[in-house]
Amino acid sequence: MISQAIPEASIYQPRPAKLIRTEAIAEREKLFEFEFRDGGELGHKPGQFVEISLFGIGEMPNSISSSPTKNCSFELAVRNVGNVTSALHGLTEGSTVGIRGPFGNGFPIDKLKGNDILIVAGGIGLFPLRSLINYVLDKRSDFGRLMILSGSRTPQERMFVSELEKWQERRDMELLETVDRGDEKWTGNVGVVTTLFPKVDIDPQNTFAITVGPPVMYKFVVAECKKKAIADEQILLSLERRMKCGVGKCGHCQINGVYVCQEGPVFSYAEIRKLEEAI
Amino acid sequence: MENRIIEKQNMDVFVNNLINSDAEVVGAKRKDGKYAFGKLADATELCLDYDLALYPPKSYLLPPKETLIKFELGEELEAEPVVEAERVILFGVHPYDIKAIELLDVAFSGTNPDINYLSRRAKVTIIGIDCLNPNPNAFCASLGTATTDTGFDLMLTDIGASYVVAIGSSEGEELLGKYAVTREATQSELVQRDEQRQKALAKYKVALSMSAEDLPELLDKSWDSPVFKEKSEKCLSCGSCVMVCPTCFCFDVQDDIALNLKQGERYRQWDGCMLVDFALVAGGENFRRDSETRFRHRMYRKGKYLWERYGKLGCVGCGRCASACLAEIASPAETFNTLKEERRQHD
Amino acid sequence: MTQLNINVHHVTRVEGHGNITVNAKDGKIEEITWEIPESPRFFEAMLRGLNYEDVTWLAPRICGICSVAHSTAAIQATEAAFGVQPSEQTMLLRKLLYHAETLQSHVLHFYFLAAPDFLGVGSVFPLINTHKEVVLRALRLKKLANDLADLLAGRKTHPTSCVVGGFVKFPETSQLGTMRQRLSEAMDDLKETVKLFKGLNVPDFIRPTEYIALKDPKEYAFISGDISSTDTGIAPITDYLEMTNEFCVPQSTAKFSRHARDSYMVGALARFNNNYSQLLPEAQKAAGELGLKAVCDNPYMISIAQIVESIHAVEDSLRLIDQIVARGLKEEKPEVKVRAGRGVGAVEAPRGILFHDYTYDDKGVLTEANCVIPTNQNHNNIQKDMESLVPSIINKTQDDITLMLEMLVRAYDPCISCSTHFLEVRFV
Amino acid sequence: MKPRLGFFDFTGCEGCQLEVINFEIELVELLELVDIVNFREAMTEKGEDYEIAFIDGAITTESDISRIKEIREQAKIVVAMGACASLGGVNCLKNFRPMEENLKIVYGDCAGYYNTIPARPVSAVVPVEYELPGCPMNRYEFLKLAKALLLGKKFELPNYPVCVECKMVGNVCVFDKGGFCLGPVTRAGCSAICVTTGRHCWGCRGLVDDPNVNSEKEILQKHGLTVDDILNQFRIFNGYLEVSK
Ligand SMILES: Cc1cc2nc3c(=O)[nH]c(=O)nc-3n(C[C@H](O)[C@H](O)[C@H](O)COP(=O)(O)OP(=O)(O)OC[C@H]3O[C@@H](n4cnc5c(N)ncnc54)[C@H](O)[C@@H]3O)c2cc1C
Ligand code: SF4
Ligand code: SF4
Ligand code: SF4
Repeated sequence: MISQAIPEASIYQPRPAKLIRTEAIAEREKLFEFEFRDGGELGHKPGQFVEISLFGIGEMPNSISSSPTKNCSFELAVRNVGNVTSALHGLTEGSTVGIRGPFGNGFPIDKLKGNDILIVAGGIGLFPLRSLINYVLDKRSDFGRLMILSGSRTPQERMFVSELEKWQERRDMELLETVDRGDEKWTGNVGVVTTLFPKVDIDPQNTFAITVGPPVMYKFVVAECKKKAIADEQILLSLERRMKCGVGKCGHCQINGVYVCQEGPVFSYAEIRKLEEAI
Repeated sequence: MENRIIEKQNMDVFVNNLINSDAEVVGAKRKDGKYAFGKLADATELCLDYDLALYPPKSYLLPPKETLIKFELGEELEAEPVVEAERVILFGVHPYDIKAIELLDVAFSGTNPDINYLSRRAKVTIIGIDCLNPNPNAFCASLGTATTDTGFDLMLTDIGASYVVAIGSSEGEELLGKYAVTREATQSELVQRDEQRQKALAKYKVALSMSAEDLPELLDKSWDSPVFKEKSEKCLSCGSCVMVCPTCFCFDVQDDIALNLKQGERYRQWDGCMLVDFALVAGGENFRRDSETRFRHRMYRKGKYLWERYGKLGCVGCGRCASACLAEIASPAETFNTLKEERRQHD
Repeated sequence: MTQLNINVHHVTRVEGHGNITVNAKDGKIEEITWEIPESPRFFEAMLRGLNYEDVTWLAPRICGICSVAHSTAAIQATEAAFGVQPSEQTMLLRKLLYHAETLQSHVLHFYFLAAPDFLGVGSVFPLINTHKEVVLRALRLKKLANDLADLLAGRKTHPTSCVVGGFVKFPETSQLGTMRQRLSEAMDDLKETVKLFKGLNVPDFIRPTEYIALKDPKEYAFISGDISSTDTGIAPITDYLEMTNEFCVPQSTAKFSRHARDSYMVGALARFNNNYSQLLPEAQKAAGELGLKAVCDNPYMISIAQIVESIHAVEDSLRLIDQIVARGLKEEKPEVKVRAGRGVGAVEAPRGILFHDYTYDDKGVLTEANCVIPTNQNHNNIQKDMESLVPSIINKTQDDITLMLEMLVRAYDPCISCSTHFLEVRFV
Repeated sequence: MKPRLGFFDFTGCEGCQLEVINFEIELVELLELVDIVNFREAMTEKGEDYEIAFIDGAITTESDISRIKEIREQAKIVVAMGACASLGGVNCLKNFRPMEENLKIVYGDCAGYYNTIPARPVSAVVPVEYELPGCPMNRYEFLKLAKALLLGKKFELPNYPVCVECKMVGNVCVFDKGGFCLGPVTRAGCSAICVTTGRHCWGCRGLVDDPNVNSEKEILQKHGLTVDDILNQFRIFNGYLEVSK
């Protein structure tokens, strides 16, 4: 006896998608472009993620790197760190994977509209941010200034180099880059990503700072944003947690009472302040 | 709610009739000096006056290990969801366990309904029984889970010579009509039932020193309490407390493949926030690395997080965790009371 | 001039390491040695100071192949020391469990270790392609034996639920029923096995020797009875030291044994030679079909005796299950009162008679242990067999001689890994 | 080409090799995917071109040391099978006595014929890629590793204690039955077989990564064990840890 209706489909059942293109991004990172076998669309928002399955190996969460303005196909950028990721790196074009999602809240596009956007990317934090950047560029007139601060550990570990170069050339956006450790060829900034903050001038009232990067980075970035008087509500972070189900059941991604896969992965600092274990 | 009476001497007939029906009948049986739910082969195996079953009936809804998907690798990937559900009658479930199932129901339905859980759930019939001999570690009376008006198909109360049976659903009514010899309950028998319940309430040895509704607020103020560190120093991170808990439902998902490397299955398996690697991610970052943070997380999940999420506490006071914890630290009541005491001294 | 130098370093398809060396010149034999260079394990030293429960838990670790035998010997030695009398039901369950190991070990031996020689291959693996049905049959029989052991003792290798005083977990009657069904179906596979081995060419080599095995007036003995010798008759198991007479030889970490003659044999053939009349009817029939008659002095026939015993084990298992079910299986709690004392346990491991001899203090802590392993007792007999065999085949090719010698060693199914663990006997 | 496997035994009971030979139909399936080129217990051919070496038994003699080093040179992947190879296992019980004394107890006057060194796990001598602890190793875990290697997946042992599995199979805790148990600090992966079949956990799978040994000792003492009893329990399979500390 139970009042809840039994659903027709399993939330754990992925949709088959075909790998149509791969592209090396950096030494351990690769971009994968997929199309659903059934011809359907993913229908995501920037900042959302999917669960990607390689049956026999496992399933893992991965942000969507392409902008929803790009129709039909979608892209995932993946760093090879373990089982699923390394199996993915070994896939050839034409292979089938399973996709569930999109999951999570994504960046609050509606709130961002009309505002300046300050993006702070650390390492592969650029993967989910690329979706937003390309979205903003595709709908350029909907948004104010677009500023990107991007930090990599070394020049070799810069992600999406050719895109960075294109962005560098565009007049309708600003891109500042830095590396933790330079080499002979590197002529740009050296230092962690927060060292770029003094180089941008912003209007805190109308700016949303959006940051994604390794866990250690967040505290420092938030401090810089606050120095620039950006309100807590306008500082946005995307968090990584272990995830198994992506649908708010398995408990792994829980930070205090919130499920990162449901209420996140994007949070404002105002929300995070109340979450003891978030950053 | 309609109430009927089953005379004690007629109980075995009812149980055996159910056993002979198309459903699997599960009830508390003796096991190594304790009680545990198990499939009944005969009414004589069933214990209705048990204090606490070692494990909650959770595993009939969320088995320790369960296949979610079967797949076959090849040119074209084939993957099919697997939904297995047998008809099960849980016979003699205590109110706190029913309350816990109500929580699971909420967690597994809602925006992302879980077909595996809900399919099993639809085939489970719950015949409850009031707990008249509470376990020494239980504190249901403080949480309002010692009795229940909802969540069952039938609810029995032992009033001496007979059982009062409250009918909670049409399905329960049907079972009763088909398989049991019953009669109408008299007013005095219903009074007796209330007396039995009252008497049982007085038997609880552990109590919360505050009302359940105050827990979230208490926890709100207790994040930095030293009690978490003190207690968790003894923690073995053995997971026993979460494994035996009727309201814990976290799981892990993994793939297994046959030796031909073609057919395989994706399964889920119980997991728990008290285990060391629960929040570990690929880069080596562990978001709850030390036992203090895990211990605190569990307490908050019990007393605050689930309440805020589902409107139900994550603890029903059964006392199983306290019984299972060798380090003798797992009882939420104990921690909550200590926190309350700290607050009192602080204010 | 013919020079013969055989040097088989680590005979394969046996448990543990053993080397064969033969040197001959112009038909004149200069050296024949059977050498055991196994790393000693010191179990007897390691058991000292441990509580009896840990002792009986560890004893099976002497040998993974016959862990049930070691477990049973250790338990029975401890029971003898404490004066614990196992119940009738316990003995029935123990015997049933014991048959599981005998069956498992024998099937492994005659199909996986011995048969490849007869079929001209190096291992069972290629047979999977050439003789798939044979391999599947062997696997079925092994699975049956494993499942029977799992049911009674938790698992086959290093059993868990058999303890001093009885068992701590019991099968359900319905499970025994299913097992009975499978056992009776297995008879067909065993009959096919008889057919297969009947057609194989067992080398014809005769060397009369002394045969030692347990003997029980009531049945073909595996875990009960006295010591019986084809030369000297019956002796109680507590006299095992006089029987086994171990002595050290420099070429071996294992100790050698002799009794009434230069050497003696233990194992399936020794049991058969002592107890053939007690075999159950189907086993008797199989022996006749396979041309095995007591007293048989051809060591190559050990594998054949194992087939006969496997049939006996299945037949007897059926009887045991019937008996257990008829009596009604009860969950008896093992009752053990610890006391100081010494006890000997003797069982017939698949490879022959095995003795464990323990002394405990009044807290149940082991103070001294001695274990005499079947293969140790056979080493000397293997040596003597070789000495007798080589001159008679000296004109064959070196490869043929080597194969004959290896087959001889394998026929004994030596379990060298366990044979070297325990040696010295020093009770004062 | 199929991966080539070799099996090698050192000081132990060979029970772990037996577990491999003891596979039933899985053995046939496995052999379709791999070639076994060296397995003294089961085959005559001795191929030296193995890529994956499975080792059972502990290292207890000087010649063991040189032999394991040779194997390491050849093999790309070395897998320690069972408690002896992974932990040193029961063999290490002898490490708590001088070697001469062990020799004397076992061989008496013949002690001079033999030599032995303190027992140690394979990883104490050469690097090991994977370990399959347990006495005997768990056959299903062996298959899991084999499949992981074939799929190019990394293989990991569970990092939670036996209590988890004990709960999953629904056992009554040994402590509740008046006994004691090493399950709370022992690495799971055995489905708590010893408890399930009526005994307690002796720790044959080694300890979890970060065991709370102090708490476990306190618990054991509370349940009536003496400090000596506790040491003995830990030493049965995990003695090497204690000596190497
Ligand atoms: C919302 C979100 C977005 C992400 N986006 C990206 C991205 O765009 N690109 C990218 O390269 N990586 C991303 N990651 C991290 C990525 O999920 C992990 O690197 C990946 O799970 C590692 O899996 P594996 O099987 O290769 O590693 P293994 O270590 O072999 O993983 C074992 C298991 O642990 C779990 N696990 C391990 N690490 C993580 C983790 N960090 N998060 C969740 N589960 C984990 C997985 O479920 C996996 O099944 C994201 C993570 C999250 C939570
Ligand atoms: S937390 Fe403990 S007392 Fe509360 S429901 Fe779970 S097991 Fe029972
Ligand atoms: S609280 Fe107790 S039961 Fe829970 S993990 Fe810690 S020691 Fe184990
Ligand atoms: S029996 Fe042992 S492994 Fe099982 S729960 Fe109890 S302490 Fe843990």
